[in-house]
Amino acid sequence: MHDYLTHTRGLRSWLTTLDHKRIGLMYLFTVLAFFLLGGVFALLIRLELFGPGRTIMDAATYNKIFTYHGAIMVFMVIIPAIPAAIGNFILPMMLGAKDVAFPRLNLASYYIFIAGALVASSALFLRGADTGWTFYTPYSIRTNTTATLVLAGAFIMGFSSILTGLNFIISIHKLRAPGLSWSRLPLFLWALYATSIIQVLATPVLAITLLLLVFERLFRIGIFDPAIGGDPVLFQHFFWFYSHPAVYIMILPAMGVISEVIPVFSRKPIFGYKAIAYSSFGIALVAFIVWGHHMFVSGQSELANFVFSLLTMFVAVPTGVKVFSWVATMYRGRIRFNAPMLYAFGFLQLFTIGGLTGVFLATLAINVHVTDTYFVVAHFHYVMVGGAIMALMAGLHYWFPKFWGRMYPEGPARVSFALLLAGFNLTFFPQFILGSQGMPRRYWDYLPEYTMLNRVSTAGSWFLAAGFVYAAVYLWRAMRAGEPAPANPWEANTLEWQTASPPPHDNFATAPVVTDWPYEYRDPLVPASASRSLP
Amino acid sequence: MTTTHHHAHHFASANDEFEAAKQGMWVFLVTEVLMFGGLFVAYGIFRGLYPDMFHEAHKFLAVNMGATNTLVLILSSITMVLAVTATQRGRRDRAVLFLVLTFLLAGCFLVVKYFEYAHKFHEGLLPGGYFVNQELKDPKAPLFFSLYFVMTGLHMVHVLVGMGLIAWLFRRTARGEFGPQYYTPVELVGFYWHFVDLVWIYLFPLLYLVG
Amino acid sequence: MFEKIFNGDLPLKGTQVAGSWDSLYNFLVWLSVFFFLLVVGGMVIFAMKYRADRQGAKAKYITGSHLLEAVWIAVPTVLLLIIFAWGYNVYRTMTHAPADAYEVRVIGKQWLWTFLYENGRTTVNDLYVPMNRPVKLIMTSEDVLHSFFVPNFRVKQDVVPGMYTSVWFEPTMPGKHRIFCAEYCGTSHSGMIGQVIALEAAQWKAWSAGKEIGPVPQAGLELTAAEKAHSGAAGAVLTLAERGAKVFAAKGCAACHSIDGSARPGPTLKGVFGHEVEFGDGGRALVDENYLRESIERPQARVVKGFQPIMPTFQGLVSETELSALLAYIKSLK
Amino acid sequence: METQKPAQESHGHHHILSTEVALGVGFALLLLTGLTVWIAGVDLGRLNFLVALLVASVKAALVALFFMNLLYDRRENGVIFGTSFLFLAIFLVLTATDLFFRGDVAVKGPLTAFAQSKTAQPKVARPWVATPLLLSQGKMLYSQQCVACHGPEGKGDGPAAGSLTPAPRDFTRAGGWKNGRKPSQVFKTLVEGIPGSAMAPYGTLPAEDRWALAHFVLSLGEAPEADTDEDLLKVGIDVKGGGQVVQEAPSIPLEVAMRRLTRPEPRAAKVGAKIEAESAGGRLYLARCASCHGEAGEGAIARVSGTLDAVRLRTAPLSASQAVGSPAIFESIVSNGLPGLMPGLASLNGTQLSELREHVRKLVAAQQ
Repeated sequence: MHDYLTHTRGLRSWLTTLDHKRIGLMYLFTVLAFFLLGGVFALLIRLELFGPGRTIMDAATYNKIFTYHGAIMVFMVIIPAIPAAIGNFILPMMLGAKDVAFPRLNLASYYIFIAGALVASSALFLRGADTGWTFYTPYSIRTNTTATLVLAGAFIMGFSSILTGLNFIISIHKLRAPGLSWSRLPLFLWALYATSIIQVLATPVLAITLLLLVFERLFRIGIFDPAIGGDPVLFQHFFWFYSHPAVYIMILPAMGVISEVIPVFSRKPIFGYKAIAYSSFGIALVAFIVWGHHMFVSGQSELANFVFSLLTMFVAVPTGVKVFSWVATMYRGRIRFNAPMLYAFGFLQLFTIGGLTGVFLATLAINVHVTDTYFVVAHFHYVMVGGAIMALMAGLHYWFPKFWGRMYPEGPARVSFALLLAGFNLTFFPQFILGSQGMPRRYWDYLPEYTMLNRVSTAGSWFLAAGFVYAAVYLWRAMRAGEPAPANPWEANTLEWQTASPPPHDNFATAPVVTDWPYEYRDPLVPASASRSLP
Repeated sequence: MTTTHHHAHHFASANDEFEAAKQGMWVFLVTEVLMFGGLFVAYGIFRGLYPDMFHEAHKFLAVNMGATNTLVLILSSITMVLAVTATQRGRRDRAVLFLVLTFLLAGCFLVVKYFEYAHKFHEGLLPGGYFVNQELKDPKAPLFFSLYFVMTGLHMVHVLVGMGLIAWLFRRTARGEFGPQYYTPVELVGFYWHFVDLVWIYLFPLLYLVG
Repeated sequence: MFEKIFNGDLPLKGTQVAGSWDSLYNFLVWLSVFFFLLVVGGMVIFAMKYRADRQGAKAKYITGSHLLEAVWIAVPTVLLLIIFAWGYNVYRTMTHAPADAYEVRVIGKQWLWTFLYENGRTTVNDLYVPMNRPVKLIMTSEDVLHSFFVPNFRVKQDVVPGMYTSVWFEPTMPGKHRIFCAEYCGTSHSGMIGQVIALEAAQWKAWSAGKEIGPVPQAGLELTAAEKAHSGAAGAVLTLAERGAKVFAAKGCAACHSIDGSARPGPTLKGVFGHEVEFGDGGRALVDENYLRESIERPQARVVKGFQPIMPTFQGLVSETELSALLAYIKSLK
Repeated sequence: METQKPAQESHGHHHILSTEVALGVGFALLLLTGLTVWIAGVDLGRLNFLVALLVASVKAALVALFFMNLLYDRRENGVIFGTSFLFLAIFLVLTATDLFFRGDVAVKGPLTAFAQSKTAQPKVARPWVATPLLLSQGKMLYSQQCVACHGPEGKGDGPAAGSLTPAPRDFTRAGGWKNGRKPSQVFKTLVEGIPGSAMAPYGTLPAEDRWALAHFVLSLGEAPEADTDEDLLKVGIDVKGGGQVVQEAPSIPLEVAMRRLTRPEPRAAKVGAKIEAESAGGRLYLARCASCHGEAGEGAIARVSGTLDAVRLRTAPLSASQAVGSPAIFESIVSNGLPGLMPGLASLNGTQLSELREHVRKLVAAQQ
């Protein structure tokens, strides 16, 4: 019986495939390639900041490098990473379906993503872009770099995100296996459902914002240009109305992966399934009413500061519920230290710091001093790299057998985890202190008193890079020559583990029927046949 | 000669496929609402900040042309509905006729729009930095025309795409691919066209009438 | 241990408000440490205690407890509301300037700060303010977004073109306090650094009257040996070129013009005096005093080939004496 | 790729909108459109906006419920479509909490004016001595006043120069200066103009501006000889007596100046029907007058000079001037011009003047 990898051969079969699994892998490799590129720019930034004054590049180049780092990491890596790469592969299988609702649209989304990525990165070979990934006006209107290309690229990639979200919503609505009611939906699908709602509701506003900015640069329409009577703060409202929900597009799928990994490796049902499911949905809604906390010192009215600070406090509650539930899941469990679980520990440690410093930034008075400094840079790296990228690594290892039908080596996985965790903390924790001491962000040169902490941070970035490179090496080797993996190596209950590894082209030999709650883990190992109504 | 349609293998039945496609279209229309919505928010904010400028500037818009365009679009919505219902009832000839009518009405909308824009260009009522009209002295007036051109321009692009879709529908209906058993694309293009009309129903009063 | 890392390294308390800010900051730090230990500590303990490889390990079938969930929803909500209220309270005192504040107008422009005082004086990058008296800055920008940030005063506010924004502070610590630009504004965003110079009553009166005042130490530090030497040797007047060097630094010329030939947004001044320069439109001119005066007062008149016409005019910002000192300094750059 | 299914199943029974309902709803929409256009005419003040929005929403609801089948469709789709408007409202309301409530300091006053007023321009004590400041002032004034005839580089090749005899002075060449090339002599030219040529007197400009222009104009050619004290005395400057300007050149009467100042910025009149320039007067007009008055006599021609944005010539539309009525006034103005405003065409004879007036009257008629 051929599996989806050997079902048909040749490049053409991959490039014109409608199989959600192959499209998922194509997304994965594209995203990882851009992650490498973005990572190289990150290392260049840290190298330049090794010491005050000019280290390896001048100010204009530095401004372009941190713009590329930001734009690539946000639009080309972290937004598509878990939803499009892992989500495309796993969602239909978890639903017990043969494919997503609109396979052709799924392939079109991938090619739209590639087109957008090419348009945006073509700027690298021209005059580049030095506006920062936030494109604040009026500087983004004045700069004579080719920022228009990056804007057009991001505009196109936005549609890939919208169409993926649309595909997932309809698939979850219409393609659930018989017996798979909403209350038996795995938490990874709840997370992807909430993410898709955000993608569909927020990304169009990014599309119109980027379109208006392109018109500003080309036709001087003046809506955001103070020289012609527009208001630059209005641009920030438009931009952050998308970009704050976008950070939840990044973190919700990561939370979904963690909600799958922890119960499996604790051999214990997830603690508070309903609470986690509803908090995913809650975060998706609250995400849309808090964007103003990015603009407390931007000249926003005091009433808006009051309203946004109060509303932002309510975002922390559902996030806290999730973190506490995960830790409670481990209580009285039987915990195995496989790589996915290690990365889940990494996620918990880093995301907790990220989340708590988020409360600092939500508090009006504190925000005034620490915003636009390295405190904010550290905060969002803890939440994005510590959260989304750690969860991506957890997901890659957890579903590695299902992707390739081979096992990854546990030893090297532990080494790379240690490197990543140590490297990350060494890189970004000093930046909290730099920020509280008042070192502003996006500085090419800094005063001598900040040198020591910047040196530590740069050293940390080398460990972080080493960790990722080492992981890439052993995963690539395991992908080709790892020892064969059984259908369900982790004895998990979700549907994708009830079929072969790697799965056949049509996912399931016989259409699956769901009889039970997916987190029905008991000890000693009782097959999940005893059907029970929902707890 | 009517070809038969077979639903995709991963759907349980043709009805599931139809319902999924329809809901997918509704989700797409949500994204369109929010895309145009961004412009309406900009309109709302600037109108709130400079109400008298808006009132002064909207007098320079050709209300008669706007009104005719509204009537044209509503008529095209009616003909589109009749085309969809004709296809659902299997009356292929009526469907083809109404699709042609819808296409022509859309063309008429574009022609009126062309004259309107030409008139604006001639009067120097151009967006933002290129505004050189003399009568309208308010320093913020260029913003009104920036909004006017971006909103009606984006809407015009959607009308153009709509005409392409209607032509595509016309070709397939003429070939008999649609009938009472399978009319999903016809209904979905109908939704899209009604949405384009719906946006204009808001654009016309907000820009032309009350300004 | 956390005390040193978090609190010890906060910037100096340049104002009253900075004190109340720091107490809220420390409260949040300790709260976060507590929750961090609760979560990550719990995780590590559970991971060790319930390891799979200890014999007789059996997972207990628990799917949730409504009581626990209620607790960890209610407690954080209450805590967060407290934090919000405290934060908003401190924020109000930080942003509502007292009515009798001494007003200074600030204009941010690409890569330097200009301060316009009530007595008509204007300074670049150096903001002179009286001690123990509220000062209100009314700010705007001439080109792109900037952000006026003084870490010692815990004060930050974007400077938006087309709109006035304001900050206020009442310095309680004499000396120089760093000003940063905290909103990305282009090539020399990191070079846009100034200083608030808080003067004692006597020095303030002298400065307002336009007299020269002695050197002012960095805030929180005593006068360094070099600065003392300068003031001690008040008798030995600096050479014109040395005074020009001070003006060159103070007026922010260093932000765009290098003196060692390295590439900067503006042409380098190393060995430029007495040589010919070529302009964008092909014209050429000998660099003499007149050309330098014109480039300083009306830089847009003739722009050197290969450079953007972005230099702001210093008309009225550079007095005659400063100009002559500057010209002497540029002449000395071989 | 779709596997073959034996039987052709229809996708079940779905509600099909009856033609009557379709036409009925369509008619209602047309009616409501007429209603909203009519109501807009009635001035209800603030209410107009709300009424227009209400009518539009009713029409939108009709389209969505009937034409888009939401009324008969599954509730899900309606909920999905509804949420989009909910999130749009959130976006508008929360953005409004900022934009409409910006408090105390966010004053929207004229900012640049404030910046300049503080840094007052220092007064020039001795304007007759060339200084870089005066030169740059001169360059600014030159680009506003003189570029039309003397051209951007001062070679006398300006857009309006074609129709002038004698041709405007080429400043870059040393020869041919009627009054001489000393600053005081150029200053005199500016005060009195060159009678018999298109060079009008610029008495209306303040003395300092005239000096600035003189210095700038001379800087375009070789360096001029310096003024002696007598030269300066000729233009009324007693150098030894403290350098005060003794007597001011004859300036235009006060009320004329006031009328000039109070007259609103001249605006280009509506362009009348195109008049073919086949008549002799038409050709003469196009050759000698159109460059300032505009081909259709609409005036205020945009002239892009040295500075960035367009500078408008201060020519009023022909229809606004009373001179066209009586031939005598018309001919006197055209032949010897208006001081500081319009160069005279001394070389035209009687018949050319009457043909020109005929053509101008046609232009004015077209503008009415």
